[in-house]
Amino acid sequence: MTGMLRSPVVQRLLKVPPSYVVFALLLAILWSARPNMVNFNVMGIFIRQVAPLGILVLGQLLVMRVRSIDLSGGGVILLVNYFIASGTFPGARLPFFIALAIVIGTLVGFFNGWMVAKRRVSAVIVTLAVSIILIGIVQFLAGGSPPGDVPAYFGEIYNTRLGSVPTPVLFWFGMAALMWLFLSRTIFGRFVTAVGENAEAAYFSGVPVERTVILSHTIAGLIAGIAALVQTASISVGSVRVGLDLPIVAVAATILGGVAFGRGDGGVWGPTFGVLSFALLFVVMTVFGLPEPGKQIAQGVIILLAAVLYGVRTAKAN
Amino acid sequence: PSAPSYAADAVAGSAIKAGLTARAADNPVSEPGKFKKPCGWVIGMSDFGVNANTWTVQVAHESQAAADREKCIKKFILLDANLDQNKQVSDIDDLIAQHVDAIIVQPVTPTSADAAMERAVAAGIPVVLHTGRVKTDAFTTEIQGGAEHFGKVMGDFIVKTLGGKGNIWVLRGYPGHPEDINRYNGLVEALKGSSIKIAAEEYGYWQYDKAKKVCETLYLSNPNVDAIWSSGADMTRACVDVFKQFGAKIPPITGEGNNGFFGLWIHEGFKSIAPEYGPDQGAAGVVAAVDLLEGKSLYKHYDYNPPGWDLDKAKKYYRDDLSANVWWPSQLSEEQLKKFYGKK
Amino acid sequence: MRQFFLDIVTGQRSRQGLWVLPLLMALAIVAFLTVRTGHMLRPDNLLNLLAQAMPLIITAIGQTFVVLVGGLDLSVGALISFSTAILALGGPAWILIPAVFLLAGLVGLINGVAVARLNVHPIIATLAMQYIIVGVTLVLRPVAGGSVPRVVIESVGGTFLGLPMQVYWGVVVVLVAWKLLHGSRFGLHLFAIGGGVASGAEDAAHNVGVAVKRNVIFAYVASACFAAAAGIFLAGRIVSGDPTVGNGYEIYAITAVAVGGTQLSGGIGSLHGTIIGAMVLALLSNGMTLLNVSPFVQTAIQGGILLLVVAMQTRRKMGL
Amino acid sequence: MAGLIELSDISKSFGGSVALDRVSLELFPGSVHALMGENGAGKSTLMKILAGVHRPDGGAIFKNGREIAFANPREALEAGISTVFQELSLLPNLTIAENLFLGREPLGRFGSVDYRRMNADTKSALTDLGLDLAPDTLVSELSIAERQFVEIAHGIKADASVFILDEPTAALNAADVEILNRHIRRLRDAGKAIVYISHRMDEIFEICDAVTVLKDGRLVGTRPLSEVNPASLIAMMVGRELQDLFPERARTRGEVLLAVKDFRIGTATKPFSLSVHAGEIIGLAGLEGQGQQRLVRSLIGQFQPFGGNVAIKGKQLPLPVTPSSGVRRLRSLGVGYVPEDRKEEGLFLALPIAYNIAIELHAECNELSIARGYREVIADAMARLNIRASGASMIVNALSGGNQQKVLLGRYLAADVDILIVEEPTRGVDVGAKSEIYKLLRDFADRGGAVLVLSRDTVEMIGLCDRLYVVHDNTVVAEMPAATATEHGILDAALSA
Ligand SMILES: Nc1ncnc2c1ncn2[C@@H]1O[C@H](COP(=O)(O)OP(=O)(O)OP(=O)(O)O)[C@@H](O)[C@H]1O
Ligand SMILES: Nc1ncnc2c1ncn2[C@@H]1O[C@H](COP(=O)(O)OP(=O)(O)OP(=O)(O)O)[C@@H](O)[C@H]1O
Ligand SMILES: [Mg+2]
Ligand SMILES: [Mg+2]
Repeated sequence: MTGMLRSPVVQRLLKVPPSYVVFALLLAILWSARPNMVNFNVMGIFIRQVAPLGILVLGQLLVMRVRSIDLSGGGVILLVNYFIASGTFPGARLPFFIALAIVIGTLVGFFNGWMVAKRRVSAVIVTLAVSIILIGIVQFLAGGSPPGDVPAYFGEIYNTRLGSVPTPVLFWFGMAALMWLFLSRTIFGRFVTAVGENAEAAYFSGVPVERTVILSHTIAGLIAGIAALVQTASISVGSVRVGLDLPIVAVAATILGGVAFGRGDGGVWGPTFGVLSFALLFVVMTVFGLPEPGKQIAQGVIILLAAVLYGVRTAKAN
Repeated sequence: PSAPSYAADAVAGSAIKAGLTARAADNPVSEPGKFKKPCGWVIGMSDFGVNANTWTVQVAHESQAAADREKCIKKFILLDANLDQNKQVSDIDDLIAQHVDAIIVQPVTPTSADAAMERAVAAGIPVVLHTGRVKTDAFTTEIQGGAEHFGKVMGDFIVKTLGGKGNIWVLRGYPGHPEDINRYNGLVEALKGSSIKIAAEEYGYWQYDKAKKVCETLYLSNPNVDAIWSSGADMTRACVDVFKQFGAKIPPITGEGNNGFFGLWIHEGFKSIAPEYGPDQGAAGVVAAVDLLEGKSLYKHYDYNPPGWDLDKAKKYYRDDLSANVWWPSQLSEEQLKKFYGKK
Repeated sequence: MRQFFLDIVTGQRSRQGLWVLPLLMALAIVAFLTVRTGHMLRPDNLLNLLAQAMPLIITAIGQTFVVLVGGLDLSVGALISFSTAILALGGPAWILIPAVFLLAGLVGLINGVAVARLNVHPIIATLAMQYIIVGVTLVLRPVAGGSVPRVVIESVGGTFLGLPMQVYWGVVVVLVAWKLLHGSRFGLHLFAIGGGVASGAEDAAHNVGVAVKRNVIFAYVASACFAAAAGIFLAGRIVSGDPTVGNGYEIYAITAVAVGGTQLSGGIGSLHGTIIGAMVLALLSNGMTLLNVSPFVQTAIQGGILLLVVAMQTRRKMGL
Repeated sequence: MAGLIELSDISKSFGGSVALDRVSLELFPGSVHALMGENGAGKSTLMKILAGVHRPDGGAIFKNGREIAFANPREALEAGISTVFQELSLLPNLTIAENLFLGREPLGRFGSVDYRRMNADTKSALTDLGLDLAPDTLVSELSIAERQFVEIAHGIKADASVFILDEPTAALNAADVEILNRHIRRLRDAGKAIVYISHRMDEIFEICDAVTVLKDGRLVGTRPLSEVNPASLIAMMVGRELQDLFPERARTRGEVLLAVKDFRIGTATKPFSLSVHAGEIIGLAGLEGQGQQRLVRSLIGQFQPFGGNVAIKGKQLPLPVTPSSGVRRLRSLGVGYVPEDRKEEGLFLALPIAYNIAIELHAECNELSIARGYREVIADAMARLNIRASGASMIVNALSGGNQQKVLLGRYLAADVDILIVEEPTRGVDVGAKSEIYKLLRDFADRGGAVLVLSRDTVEMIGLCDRLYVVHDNTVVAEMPAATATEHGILDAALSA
């Protein structure tokens, strides 16, 4: 019995992040209630709905693995969205906007990383303050010129498919695979693990700790810029406000996926399934026509139960 | 109570803003000259949230522009509660402490500003209330576009279009928000007596992306819908885009007086109605405050319950050269419209 | 001597965190506003400022308890709305007020048990709880309204012995929190537990016999009860129950705690730091009002100053 | 005489691996009982069971003949069992006094903590241990030896009848050990039962009355100390006689690999120079806390020197070194730096052995390059260091203290460096492993490497090194060949400077 418990397969199974469990459960519920919806075409569209969040989470999990956090994603998305929707850059075309989003994201990420790693300030507050500033910049600009429509080609690209899979979904999964390879195969991935586990020990092992943190934040910023492009493509209008819940939801999806501050048990796919779970949760609740309060309560209870299950299992395993 | 003799001289609604009427019954008027003050006024406005969405942005612009037009206003103080009830109380208290000559209030919720407004009235400051009803009657005059009316105009349109029967989706705004509840109540009122059924009721938070998720999910779950009642803002456009994306026929769907929506409506030609809820109510609030300070007498209640706009009226207002997020009707000058909303 | 001041400013050789810099910052803002507007130090503005800051101060103080043990409580905003909804149900205050604390205590207990005994990450446990409370509140009170007991309204807006009630609220809350945090074994044990979490010596406190789990649970109960108190204060101020009034308070509270020099990884921080942090946020908001800054630039300026305050709070170790 | 505590047939396994297999032990009042065995033999596990940290899988614990069981450490404390754990477990954000009284703080009026009494009691406890520290100093401000003392003060302050000291002297020097011994004798004379775990033979013979030896989780035997001698004890532990603890010294030496010139590590300290040649093991000796560590840590930028220059393999090291990249800078010049505090600065406790060893090799590569597995290198290091583990994928946290130390050393021996700077090479390591480590360091030097060692164990310094520099008051005051050095000579040189 104990021997079986110690077998690597069982150990791994015990550590399956809650996101997979929730996802499987919801899929089963949906399948029994609306079998016709469980197919590639329909699911593709549901998954596309959370592609921006899914992409954002790829950056979030990276910074969380080095014991940091990035709450500035919302601000980056809002600013990029504003620039695209406001006509601030007359005559600009897609390549320009892509470059702009990447530059904004990377700069913001680098700044975050620099403040966290070099200045050693609180990651929560610095990224929150950066987000507030970015939102503030949009509000300032919008005071002079409120945003309007997003150019039509964004929506057109967003609606394309490859085979039966929507392009944004493919793009997201492609990025996730890239991140997975990046973390599991490269030296940088080792550094991330080292810094997350024990920054001091990482330093004495010759790991460039500050550089790793800065780079993680910079990549997270870049990813936020890309998420901003996808988010903008998914909506055809500009806005002046962004929910503070976006980064928090990203953090929650990451943790449900088994990645916590300094720990990376869920890899890249755990958090990705965390996002997919949120997508399915929304679909299932909408399909069942739950009233809003019921939706909120059900959402809370499901997340809590899944986390409790996981928590109790990991506590036993240790 | 019997109307005072000076009631006949009270300012008519249309003098404040097109489409306003003084409420017929139980509508006292303010004493002429009660708030009269020499030129050089300081007017304070407690805005519920300037940066909540593009409509609220425009309300701020309309208010400021109206204040700028009035030479006698020395200073116009716009305080932004940023959707925080608690901050609004402080904002109003602050305006009282600054001894402003008049206070305009856009309440965050029907009750949150009540106590502060009572303090303002007690301090002898005229209080103009607009775009949001309150529970207290501690204000001098109010200009209220009825949210129920707004919802009912849309509901009536649906009942008429469907001939009194069919399945509809209901897209609501922000859960717990009074505007959402009241618009919804208007719908319920309109549906009374018809055999229209609400097949689905979801919250889209008045946001494009959330509404789009809702509509996509509803469509994929069950595409049979006869009409859609949308609580306004960007949700209508999101839902129309969903139907376009699936290549499906766009069902009758309610809209709002937004330039982007008008463009879509004109272009796609689906059946719709746009209830009117102009951001120029912001200007109306300033005009009312000015009237009071000039010593004119105002009714306590002005209603803003205009009929909905049809496609022809929308075509008249639609401006291809302006961006999507200008809301109609507006009192901004051509110059300002171009400055804020001109497509570059 | 020089070292002494250096230590205080850098927050070293102390577990109170970097509260001196935000204090200086707050004083600088006050000085600036006094010079620029003349309104700043007027009693009515000070009272207004205190009243506006009070719910945040109370919530943030509660948040300090859980942050000290390396946790977070994201459910406090929802709990504030929930408390106002309960108070506005109609009924005598002597039933409603204890009921609010009881229910909040229960919420805190669930949060705490989930985190301490069931091994759930605090962000997940309290976020899930936030969803649940939001839902329940919407059922209780779908839209703002209801009637709040007179006592509550008077206890917020009235005066007693010539002093505005806010002052008493402040004194009581601070005394209770001080006693719990800095004047009892419980508080010391919270620091010990948090120090263990932050330094990776999770078992250390347990091994010398500190009731780790029980204390962590108490920390969440405390956080919830302070949020309930903030809800009562807000209900008195807006004279109604309101399902959205607490929106965003969790983020502001965490921000206030962190600005006050408390480290989110646990074990380092203080009550006065949190109060200073909340005051900095309130002053930023009040300052914008006093200076009559356009709402279109307020957010950017507030963010900028916040960044400035934070940028000065350089710590020895990286972290949240 | 009746036993105060009797551990009877205690078994414990973690997952599938057996840490203790039916071990019995009896403790008597007024006696000091040594517990010995190789790293990973099960000493700490047995004591953690007695301290209520672990629950035994089988067997029973009796106190005064009555069976007892502890659900948690608090219950053990309440039953009068006080422990100094092997892994330092002080809370860095609390003061010394708070740490000492944690869990049993005296309460004053209105239930607040009575700081005055706590600080006064702490002051006297510290003075007893010969420490001049303010009770309200944060533990994070203390040196590792000071922390160890605070830990000891914590363990022997309690009003207990049984005291467990699990390697209390691992971070102490000889003088400090003497202070500790005085206290142990005092406790013994007061009729307490004491368990003393240490890998230092001389301490055992100095203070203990009986010894129990464990091997691979099994009881080898219990003997009165008068019946054993070091050689027979080692034979009981290791299963064979140990030839020589220390390997032969260097016969030749090559060119200078590390040269420190006119170095000043304080504003007002005397400049000094030292050099380490290829093939040499050099030690920095002297009293505790005289700047030995400050000296080497200046090389990685943790302290900023005030003057002088450093040459590594003939190349100048630009000073000052930036603290954030000091270790990397040295590494790029072929220097490996082994830190003292394996738990905080050394190991990734939650990660596998393989990861811990390979990280140093990975750190040399470009971030974007593919990480190699280094399977052979890791297996080789584990074999050479005789690391007791179920495999390279075992989590380091589950290793015994001594094996953890070997993993740490393995990391730097696996890396391809020419110069090793080692702080406390054998902290908490058993005799057998010690001799292994000494051999490995000597091999490294013989292959043309240079080693600079810091150790609190003077005997080790004399036995292992070729030359010693005596450090006092932040400067080098003497240089001597290790072969002729004595403990007395070193002390003399330090104090007469
Ligand atoms: N190392 C351990 N291994 C297994 N179980 C443990 C361990 N440490 C504690 N426990 C279990 O967890 C329980 C709670 O631990 P702890 O003493 O830290 O919490 P507590 O707050 O003191 O609990 P209580 O409130 O019940 O006293 C203990 O009663 C014990 O059963
Ligand atoms: N928490 C744990 N999980 C798994 N294995 C463990 C755990 N603690 C100890 N072990 C294993 O139990 C065995 C005994 O370890 P223990 O710490 O008792 O050794 P020790 O005799 O104290 O050694 P040292 O002299 O190195 O301190 C070792 O093989 C160790 O790997
Ligand atoms: Mg207990
Ligand atoms: Mg041990």
